[in-house]
Amino acid sequence: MEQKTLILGVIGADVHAVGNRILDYAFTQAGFKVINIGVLASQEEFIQAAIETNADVILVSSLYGHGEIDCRGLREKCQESGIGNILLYVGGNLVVGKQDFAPVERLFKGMGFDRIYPPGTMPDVPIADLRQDLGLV
Amino acid sequence: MEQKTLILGVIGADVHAVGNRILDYAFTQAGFKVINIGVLASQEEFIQAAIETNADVILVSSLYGHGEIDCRGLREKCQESGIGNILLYVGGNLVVGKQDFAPVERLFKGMGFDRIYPPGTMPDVPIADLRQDLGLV
Amino acid sequence: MELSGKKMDQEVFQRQREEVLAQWSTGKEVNFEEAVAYHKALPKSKVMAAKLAEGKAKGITYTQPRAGVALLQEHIELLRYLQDEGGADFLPTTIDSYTRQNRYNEAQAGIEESRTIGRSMLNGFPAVNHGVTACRRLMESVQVPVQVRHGTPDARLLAEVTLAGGFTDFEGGSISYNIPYSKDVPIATTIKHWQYVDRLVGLYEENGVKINREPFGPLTGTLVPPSISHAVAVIEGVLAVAQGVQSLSLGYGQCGNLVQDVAALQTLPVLAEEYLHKLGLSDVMITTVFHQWMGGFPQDEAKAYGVISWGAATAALGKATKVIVKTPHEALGIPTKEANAAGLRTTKQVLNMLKDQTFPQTEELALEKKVILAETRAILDKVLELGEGDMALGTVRAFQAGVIDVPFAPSRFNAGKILPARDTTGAVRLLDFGNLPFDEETKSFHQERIAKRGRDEGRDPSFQMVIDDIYAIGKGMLVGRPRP
Amino acid sequence: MELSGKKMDQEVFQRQREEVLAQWSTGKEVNFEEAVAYHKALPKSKVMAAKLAEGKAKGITYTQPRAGVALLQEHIELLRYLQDEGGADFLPTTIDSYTRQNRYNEAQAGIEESRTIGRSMLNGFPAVNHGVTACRRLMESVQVPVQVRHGTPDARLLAEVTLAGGFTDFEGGSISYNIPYSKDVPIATTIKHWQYVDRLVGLYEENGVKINREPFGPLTGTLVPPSISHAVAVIEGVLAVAQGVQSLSLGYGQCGNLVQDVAALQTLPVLAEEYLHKLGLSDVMITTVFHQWMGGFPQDEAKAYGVISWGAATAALGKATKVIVKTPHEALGIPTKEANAAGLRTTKQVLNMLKDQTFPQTEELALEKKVILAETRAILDKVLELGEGDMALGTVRAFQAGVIDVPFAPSRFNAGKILPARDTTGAVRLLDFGNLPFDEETKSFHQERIAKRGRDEGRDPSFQMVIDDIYAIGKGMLVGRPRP
Ligand code: B12
Ligand code: B12
Repeated sequence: MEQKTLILGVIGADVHAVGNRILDYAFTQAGFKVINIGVLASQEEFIQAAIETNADVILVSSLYGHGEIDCRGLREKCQESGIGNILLYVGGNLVVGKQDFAPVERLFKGMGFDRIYPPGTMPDVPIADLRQDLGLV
Repeated sequence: MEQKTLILGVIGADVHAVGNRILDYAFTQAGFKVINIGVLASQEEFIQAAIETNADVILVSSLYGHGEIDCRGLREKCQESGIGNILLYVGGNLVVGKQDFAPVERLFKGMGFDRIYPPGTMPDVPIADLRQDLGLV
Repeated sequence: MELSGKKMDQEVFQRQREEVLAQWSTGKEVNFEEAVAYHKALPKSKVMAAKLAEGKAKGITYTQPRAGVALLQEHIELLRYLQDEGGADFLPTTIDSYTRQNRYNEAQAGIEESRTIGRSMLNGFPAVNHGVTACRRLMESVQVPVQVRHGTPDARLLAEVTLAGGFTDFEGGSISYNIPYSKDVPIATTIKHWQYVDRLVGLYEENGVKINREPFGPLTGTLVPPSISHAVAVIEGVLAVAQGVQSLSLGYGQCGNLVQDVAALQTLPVLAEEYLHKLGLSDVMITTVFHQWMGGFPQDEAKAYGVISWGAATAALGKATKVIVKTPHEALGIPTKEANAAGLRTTKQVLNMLKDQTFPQTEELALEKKVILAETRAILDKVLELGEGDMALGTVRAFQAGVIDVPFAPSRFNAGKILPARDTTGAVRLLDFGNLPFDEETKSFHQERIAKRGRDEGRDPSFQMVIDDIYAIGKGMLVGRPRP
Repeated sequence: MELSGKKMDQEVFQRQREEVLAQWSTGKEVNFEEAVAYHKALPKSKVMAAKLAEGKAKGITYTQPRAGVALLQEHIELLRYLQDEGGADFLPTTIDSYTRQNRYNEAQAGIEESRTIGRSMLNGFPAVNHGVTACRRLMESVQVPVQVRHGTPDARLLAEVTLAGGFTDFEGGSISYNIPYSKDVPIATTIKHWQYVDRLVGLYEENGVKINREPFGPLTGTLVPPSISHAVAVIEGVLAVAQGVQSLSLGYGQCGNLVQDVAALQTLPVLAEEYLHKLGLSDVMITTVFHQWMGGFPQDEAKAYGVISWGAATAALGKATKVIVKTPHEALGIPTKEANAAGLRTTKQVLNMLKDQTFPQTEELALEKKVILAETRAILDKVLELGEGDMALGTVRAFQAGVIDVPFAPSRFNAGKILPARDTTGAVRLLDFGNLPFDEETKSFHQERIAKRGRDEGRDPSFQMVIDDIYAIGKGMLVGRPRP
């Protein structure tokens, strides 16, 4: 089967690197091609990497609480850059504070993300979703 | 000043003895005459002790959660026994479970208690109240 | 019947049995042979002694909450919640205070009132009133062993009903469920009543059914020096084994000083084995139970979590087989199921983080162990001396003489002369020895330690120190220092 | 300017200062002489170094939370709440992540958006944007010393504004606020920037104002072996003292194994004093800071309380001068003030219960200390060798060579070759040494310990073990055992 390409990174001024390392390892183990742009990644860096590698999915992490500010407009920028239909996943501790997940999910759905993951999501969950969304099952 | 007499005891099937020991010591130190009928005390024992010693106040402890059942009718029994106007104080962990104190206070006021104390009351509080209620200040 | 520590005569037992089973209507439900068959059909995972043996071998510390409400369905829901959401390894059924005093009529009123108003008016589960079938419904609704926990001086009918009902563990003993739990019951009476309970357990054992027995370690829960509770635990263990008990969990209530608590946990089985051996009693399985701090708790839940965790850490470092868990509601009232499960999860987190760590054997620990061993032996040897070799007789006489003396106990058969206080490191020592048969070396050890605290605090040791210590943990301290 | 560990030239400093103060409008508010006068008028109870000195002398372990929100009034309310309801001994001001990256425009947008929607949109207090006067309003609203806590590679302006604003303690350092907090910033750059900060503190000291400095001990917070964080702490301490810093708090993040953590706390000041002495630097006051577990937390609050309490117990037994407190919300998001105060009260309860207890010096402890001392010395001696006696130069070269290597760090100037994993008792060891300059004896110690764990778990040590350990505490364990 053809190998699907994922862009992985931690958006904004966020430096939380541990989860990113584990996701990189887990997605690679699961058979995906992982382009890891690491922490402190801007929206532009995500998009550029996706265009350059003809990626299938952008997976955005945000742990530090500014996710709401940092992710706004990413879908629109993708559209402007001609990859408007790329799958966008986001996960981590997306907002400031301990909040119910349902409104957070709605918020990020509204911003154009396809899948939104609550804090502490284990890698097997997005791996299963990727397989489904990419028609690998 | 004349020494006032207090009846002290732990009502019902309740065996919590530690607070009782401390109250006995503290009220005695504060100059009261303490008749301590101890734990596992019935309503009748409280009343009998009060009549025998011509006591000024009955102080009921209930720690174990059955206070509501055990204290019902005490005021009425006092009335029947001719000491209907004796001061009745009650304290401890009066009901089953962690509950707001306001409704508990109302409940025991309704049963005819003059003063009701929340869990963990320190002896200086009832001592000050006793002095006030008995006109010792 | 004359008092002695010997095995009950079978005929005497049978005669009593008829009376006991007639004390309340549910006694009629008890059929021993049928109950033995019921137990034999239980899966091993619901048998306390089997799971304890596994834990002991593997060095696991299990968790157990306290819990009980008036009505069966609610009680089942409560226990399932503690099992599923709290991860309790063992479940309890805490019995209400009327049943503990054999006041089954009042318990019945409590059940009915609870039904009417829709919340539990009782502080526990009235198992006698509910009867054998109800108990079995409970057993069948949960996955782990269930123990009866109570505080009943005369627990004969309770034992009959609950053991027939499928419980595989029964807490209590003639001293530990008398002295802290009653005012007027002679010790000779409770010894006899508990010999009945132990003999009943022995009968189950003889019929191939494992029932664990657990003397109640913490007594009054308030500044009880380890040697006092150890002496009681050993006596109750010896009395139980004499009646045929095969599996014993010996308990101890946390005092708060780590070294003293670890020393206490490590010496308890040593002493029990020593005296069982000395009295020619057969080998039994001995496990240990550690109770998180049993005295007054802080009202604030965050602080209560701290106390709970420190108890969990001590249980893990002392390698207790089981820890009995407190809840963040402790100071205020019987906990909700949520608070109870929270206490369990806090405990479990700490146990898991510490399970592979050990407390090193050090000089300080060796000293504490030496002290506890010497004191407990002094008490127990005196008990045997007073009893002319008989533990039961010796116990009655020892209480009369104040040779065993439990602080803050309500019973008038307890001398009530000793006064415990913490030393400057928080270890529980004695300020007044009453008539405890300690030698001068032991006494001066206590005196020096307490004197040191007095110097640190600039005051003479007195009853005020004891009061301060009683309040201390509730106020966020261990040692009740004078307020600055 | 060439890199060296020597004291900054005053002229160079002054020239830079003009640039720094021009980076954002609030720089204009800074007036050094006036700030010195402001500090001198502060009551002693608000001066960190003074209170730390008292605690060190008395053996007290103080508590400090982390906290910061976007708006001044809300931030003041938050800190007062933590002081009054949490009983915090020291207060923090945690800086938001935009400010940490010197993105003051974004921080400004965050402030304005927070004003509009009425909740903090920033994960900290943007002190530069708020400016000197606002900081002083804060100082005047609380009763205890306040420290700046951040994670800013270039914190020069932040230091100028906050120190002029009356803060008496400033966290961070050239390595600890670079390697875990950035991706692309060369170490030589942050060394220079932090020499500026330290020199500024030195100037305050020369003018009679006490400012405490605290390198950030835990680094990435995730399985950092003590010798790595100790080496970094000592380097940052040495670099700071060279610029005139007089009062140093050295930090360490809990690993979870009690013996290793106590050993780490006991060796940290020893090593710092040793290298300060070796480099001919003057005597300074050294205190220790213990961070409750800095890696992934359990989401369940009850379990989080267990982790918090175990951190508190370790801080107390290790006699840290200060403990930085986590909250029951840790795994999920910036805590509410209530959750934050709860973490403080849990911690305080445990600290109080343990403050008079000590962890005994045992063989196991001696061994851990020996290992930490040997490893840290091996790293530091190599750093000095690479730097031809100069700590600053040596540090840059050591990172290039992987002689210092921080696990899981985002910085591309960090080798990222070592792999830590727990041994079977939960102590953090090394599975892969990368280029750490350890001798064979040390290496085989680690290998043996990890091999033992492998045998216990029936698997070969591998990256999977590391992953399991990263998740372990969050899942209620310490050691990440394979699921059964
Ligand atoms: C020690 C203890 C025991 C010991 C008692 C030993 C003994 N014989 O004394 C033992 C282990 C035996 C025990 C047994 C039980 N206990 Co108990 N026990 C406690 C505990 C931990 C401390 C009590 C104590 O000594 N406090 C220290 C003293 C100094 O404080 P105090 O008793 O509160 O008294 C002070 C004040 O309340 C006040 N006060 C008290 N009475 C009065 C009266 C007046 C007029 C005034 C002004 C003031 C006042 O002044 C006192 C001095 O400051 C409390 C929980 C807690 N507080 O932390 C539970 C607690 C009281 N026990 C409780 C229960 C339920 C039981 C049991 C039924 C067992 C069970 N289900 O677990 C049995 C009951 C047996 C019986 N028949 O009574 C519950 C009561 C629940 C409720 N009300 O909802 C509590 C609250 C624990 C809990 N949260 O579940 N217990
Ligand atoms: C370790 C840590 C740090 C370390 C990071 C070291 C490093 N460079 O990596 C240090 C100490 C430096 C740090 C700093 C800060 N941190 Co921090 N940190 C943590 C902590 C304790 C653990 C994170 C971790 O490594 N977890 C382990 C990994 C494996 O899990 P993970 O990161 O959650 O990732 C997994 C999942 O979330 C998921 N996932 C993540 N992203 C995505 C994306 C997709 C698409 C999918 C499918 C899944 C997914 O998969 C991962 C693997 O399972 C968390 C709290 C916690 N979780 O317990 C706080 C936490 C994330 N930090 C927080 C904050 C605020 C900060 C700081 C601002 C400091 C502060 N105020 O205290 C700075 C920020 C610096 C910056 N500019 O980013 C907050 C965020 C708050 C919020 N969102 O409301 C947290 C939640 C703590 C808290 N409750 O306050 N932190």
